[in-house]
Amino acid sequence: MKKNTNINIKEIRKDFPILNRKVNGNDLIYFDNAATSQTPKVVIDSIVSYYSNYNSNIHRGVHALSQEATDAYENSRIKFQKHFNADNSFEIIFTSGTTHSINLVANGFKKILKSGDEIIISQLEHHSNIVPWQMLCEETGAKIKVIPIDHNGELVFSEFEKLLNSRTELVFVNHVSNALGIINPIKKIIDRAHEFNAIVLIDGAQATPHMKVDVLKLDVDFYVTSTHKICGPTGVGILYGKEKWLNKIPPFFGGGEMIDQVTFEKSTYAGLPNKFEAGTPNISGVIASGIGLDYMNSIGLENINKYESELLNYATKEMLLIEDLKIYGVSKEKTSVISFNVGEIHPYDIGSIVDKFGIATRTGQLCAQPIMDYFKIPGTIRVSFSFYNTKEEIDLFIKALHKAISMLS
Amino acid sequence: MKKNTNINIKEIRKDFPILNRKVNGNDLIYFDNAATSQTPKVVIDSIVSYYSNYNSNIHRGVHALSQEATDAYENSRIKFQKHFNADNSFEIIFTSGTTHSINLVANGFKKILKSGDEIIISQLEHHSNIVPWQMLCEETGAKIKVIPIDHNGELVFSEFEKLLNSRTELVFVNHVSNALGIINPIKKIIDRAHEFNAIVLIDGAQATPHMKVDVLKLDVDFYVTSTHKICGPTGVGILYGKEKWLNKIPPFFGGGEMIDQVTFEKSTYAGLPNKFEAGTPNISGVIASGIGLDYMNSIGLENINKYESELLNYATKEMLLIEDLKIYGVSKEKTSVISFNVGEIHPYDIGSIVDKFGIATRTGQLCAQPIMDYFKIPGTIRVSFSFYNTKEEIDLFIKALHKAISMLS
Amino acid sequence: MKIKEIQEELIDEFAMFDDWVERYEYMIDLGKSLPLIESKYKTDDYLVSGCQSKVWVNAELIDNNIVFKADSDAIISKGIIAILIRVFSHHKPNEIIEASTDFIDEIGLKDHLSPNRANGLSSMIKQLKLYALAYQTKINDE
Amino acid sequence: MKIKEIQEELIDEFAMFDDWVERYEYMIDLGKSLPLIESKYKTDDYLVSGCQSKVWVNAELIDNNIVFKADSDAIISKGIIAILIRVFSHHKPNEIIEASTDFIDEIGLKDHLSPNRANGLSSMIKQLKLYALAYQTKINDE
Ligand SMILES: Cc1ncc(COP(=O)(O)O)c(C=O)c1O
Ligand SMILES: Cc1ncc(COP(=O)(O)O)c(C=O)c1O
Repeated sequence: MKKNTNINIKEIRKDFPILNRKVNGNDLIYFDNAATSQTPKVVIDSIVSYYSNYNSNIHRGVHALSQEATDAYENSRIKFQKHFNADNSFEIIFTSGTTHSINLVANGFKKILKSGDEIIISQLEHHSNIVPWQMLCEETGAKIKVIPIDHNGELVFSEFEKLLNSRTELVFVNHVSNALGIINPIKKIIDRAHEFNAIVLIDGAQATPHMKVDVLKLDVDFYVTSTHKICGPTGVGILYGKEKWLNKIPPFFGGGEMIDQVTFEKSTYAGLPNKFEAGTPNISGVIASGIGLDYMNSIGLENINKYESELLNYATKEMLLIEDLKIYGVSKEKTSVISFNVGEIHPYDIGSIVDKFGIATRTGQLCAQPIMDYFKIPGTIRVSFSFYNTKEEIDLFIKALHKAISMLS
Repeated sequence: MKKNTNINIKEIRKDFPILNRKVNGNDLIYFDNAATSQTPKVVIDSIVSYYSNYNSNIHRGVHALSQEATDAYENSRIKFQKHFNADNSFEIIFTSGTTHSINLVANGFKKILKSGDEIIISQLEHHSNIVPWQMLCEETGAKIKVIPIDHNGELVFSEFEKLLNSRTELVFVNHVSNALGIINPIKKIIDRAHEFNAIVLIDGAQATPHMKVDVLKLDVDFYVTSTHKICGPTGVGILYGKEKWLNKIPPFFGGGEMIDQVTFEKSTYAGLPNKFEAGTPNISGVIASGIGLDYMNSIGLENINKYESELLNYATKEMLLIEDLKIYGVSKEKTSVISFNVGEIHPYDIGSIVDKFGIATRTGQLCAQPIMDYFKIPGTIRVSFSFYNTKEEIDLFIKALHKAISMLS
Repeated sequence: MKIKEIQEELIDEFAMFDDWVERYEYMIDLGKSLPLIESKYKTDDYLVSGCQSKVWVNAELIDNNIVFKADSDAIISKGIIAILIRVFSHHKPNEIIEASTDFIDEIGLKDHLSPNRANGLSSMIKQLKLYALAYQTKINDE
Repeated sequence: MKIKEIQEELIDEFAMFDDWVERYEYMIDLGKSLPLIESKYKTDDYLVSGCQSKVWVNAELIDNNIVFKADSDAIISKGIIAILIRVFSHHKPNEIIEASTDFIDEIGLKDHLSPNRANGLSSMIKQLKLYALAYQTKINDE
């Protein structure tokens, strides 16, 4: 493996303290990366350093700590701006997560959408990219149209084209499906939607851990993700929005920082990005998220992508040797996620047994009930690999899987 | 001092790594506690331990890490339930901060309020407890009425009573004013408001660091605070709500965790507290907040209160000896906050100079423009003491203040 | 046998096994001997809520004793509910309400008690005790 | 004198002081000699935005040179804007636009450059350069 990639897996694994952990007497094998990524020591250290050296509320303080904290916080914004190639740093809004980011945008369109307007989402969406739009439709009378998937789990592009029309106001698709790992053709979707003047939000929660995203090249209107999936801490989300749209939609939270003038008669709102960052933000989290991003970039997303593909191919090949094992989501364009079932065995049973071997997998609906409904299954077992996983871990997983199957059949 | 209280200040100061910091060559004197509190080592350690041992997404995972993380997260909820003496743990909702908590409640009343309904807030509010209600009024046609303050900065209770009537739906008052430190008579306010069947939300962001709050005894409908002010990390807020109100108001964010069933036609919401906790929460933050609470309770809020009162009295006495120094907010019921100006000197000037001596104060409008408008001043300098501050620090501050005044006059 | 005695019997049985694999296999076997719920009860009304797999439970009062029947679409959940039913079924409502559940720890199933175990023991125990409570209230009212 | 030369002059002047107290006192003195803005310009239109204290600035074009006038309600801000005006006033728009601002670091005011300094140098510099840009555009159009 080492010959094919630039990943020095031995060194990388040393960066993650949690990989020393034992679970039920076994070395932890963490295959739940799509739920949240593990945290390298540099990120943990940055949190310790924040609280030990310059913890302070930001933006309004004249004192040194507040200044250092503000600098570090704003510096993190610039890191994300550069990473996503946004035009302006104020087009990067820090939120508490992808879910918050999506709700912020959905709320923003409450006053803009009219009854009869149409919203297109896909059947592959995470609940976080379904429910906010349903709430929006309830308030505005707009209608949701759904891009269907085929039996491989891929979006049917021709059906998407049929849904587009002059009433289409918004299009929401995830970049990568969290349940199946399929990479959607978002550039094509964005371009086609723009021909109808529709505004496009891409949910990148499952894409940013695996590939470089260039919002300018994509010409995407909104792009969202969570940093807990890209080596950052919990509680931080990113919302990229084009300046014109961020100026158009109203603020979501009212509070400190997001206002310019406050009287009891009327308040005027501050400019970007403050308009959307009311209240004390997750300061240490935002700073640590920037360090997490730096860490990933120091390894290189291309290297990560290449290495993870090898893991994906290896695991897929090995797993398909198992009788009655069915993988959901078949596509040439996939991230390192395998969602599967074995015969009639309940995913929960397999997840519970492999856990006893120290292997962390996710089981169930994976916050994507419409996909499970489509395949008429109660859920799947999902293994998702990251650049700190190894082929040896996959071998141990396959062994545990065999044991589970034999116990459960 | 040690004779009068049970605070062992030497030992306590050792718990806070940041107190070893030098600023501009001087020992840090942190008097910006009302903006955010400093973080004891046990809390920092709990974050390190989380990311080094059991970082995982919660609630849905069958694997060991997810289970440990969920247990710790839910255990934190129970700690806050006990601390605030709530009936049920699901009445404690974790948010990203006080601002988020208030906006969640304000959003919840969008469908419930009607044009002509009245909302009472006070002139002492933080912007976070003004702007969300203005946004709510804009949407619903409800009207805001303001409880005025007198020249001491105290709410005029008789005026509050005049504002109450059958149209009063909601009353929002902070427990303690962040700008002046005055403790409001919330029990009286709650009881009086309830006589008119009004629902009361108390913003406790400035109260919880200094005193024990019993939501049952208060019979308060909603109580909110941020844990970054009570030795916790940034990015975590608490919303306590009575079960009946939390059931009545709709969810704020749509997403994962907060739903029961999702189809494209209709989603049904999960029960409390999940209904209000969509998306991956700030898991490490919530867990660390529980540790911060434990830490404060290990010292004891009564001890803290007593010690801080001594600091307040000492500093007030010393500061009033300074010519032309005016303290805003005069009341027997105050937390350890002093908001002041010296003659015509701009608060920013004093804040900048004392910063050079390593002293962190806050200057400006303090997110409370209506108070500054009332006193017709551009802002104040605010020093706020915590249980890890000392009289010696106050002495150094007074010295720096004298120097600043002589430089600036 | 009293509830306490059945629990001790189970503790003894599980103590014979050397490792979790054997314990799980035994639990799965117990699941296979579970008195199955009639298929007409396999509806949402009889579901134990908050489970990742489906667990249906029904209870009837026969000669003042509660008789539980259950099923699940997952084998491990079925084993767990089978253990609970062996402990609680055929006892008076009051006995069920008051019974301790410490034995779970001792038979090595503690990790299923987490609020997180989507198929958790806790929800099932709660459900069984709720049935007992309902019948007890009914008896008191009569 | 060229902008660069004035900057060097300032660096030399500030280098004479031993500590920040003396530097601040000198800056405050410079503030007192600031060419004050006419009171009719002390309105919101002339405010430098994003400041905790109020800083008003106006610019006029006199013989192709920009002449700045300013005031502030805070003494330190007044000192800072006085330094900037001494550097930038009486120069051609183009020269102002292109001028480096590295000297700020060297006179020990770096900490005022933070985005956080509500009275920050950065906003003031931005404002002065914006005036220069506006006049340059006007000159080009003529
Ligand atoms: C009284 C009061 N309310 C609300 C807030 C807002 O809290 P946060 O910024 O943590 O959302 C603060 C914090 O400064 C406060 O003091
Ligand atoms: C595709 C997708 N969208 C949205 C989310 C929600 O992200 P968060 O829980 O961080 O708000 C996730 C996370 O699981 C996801 O995978």
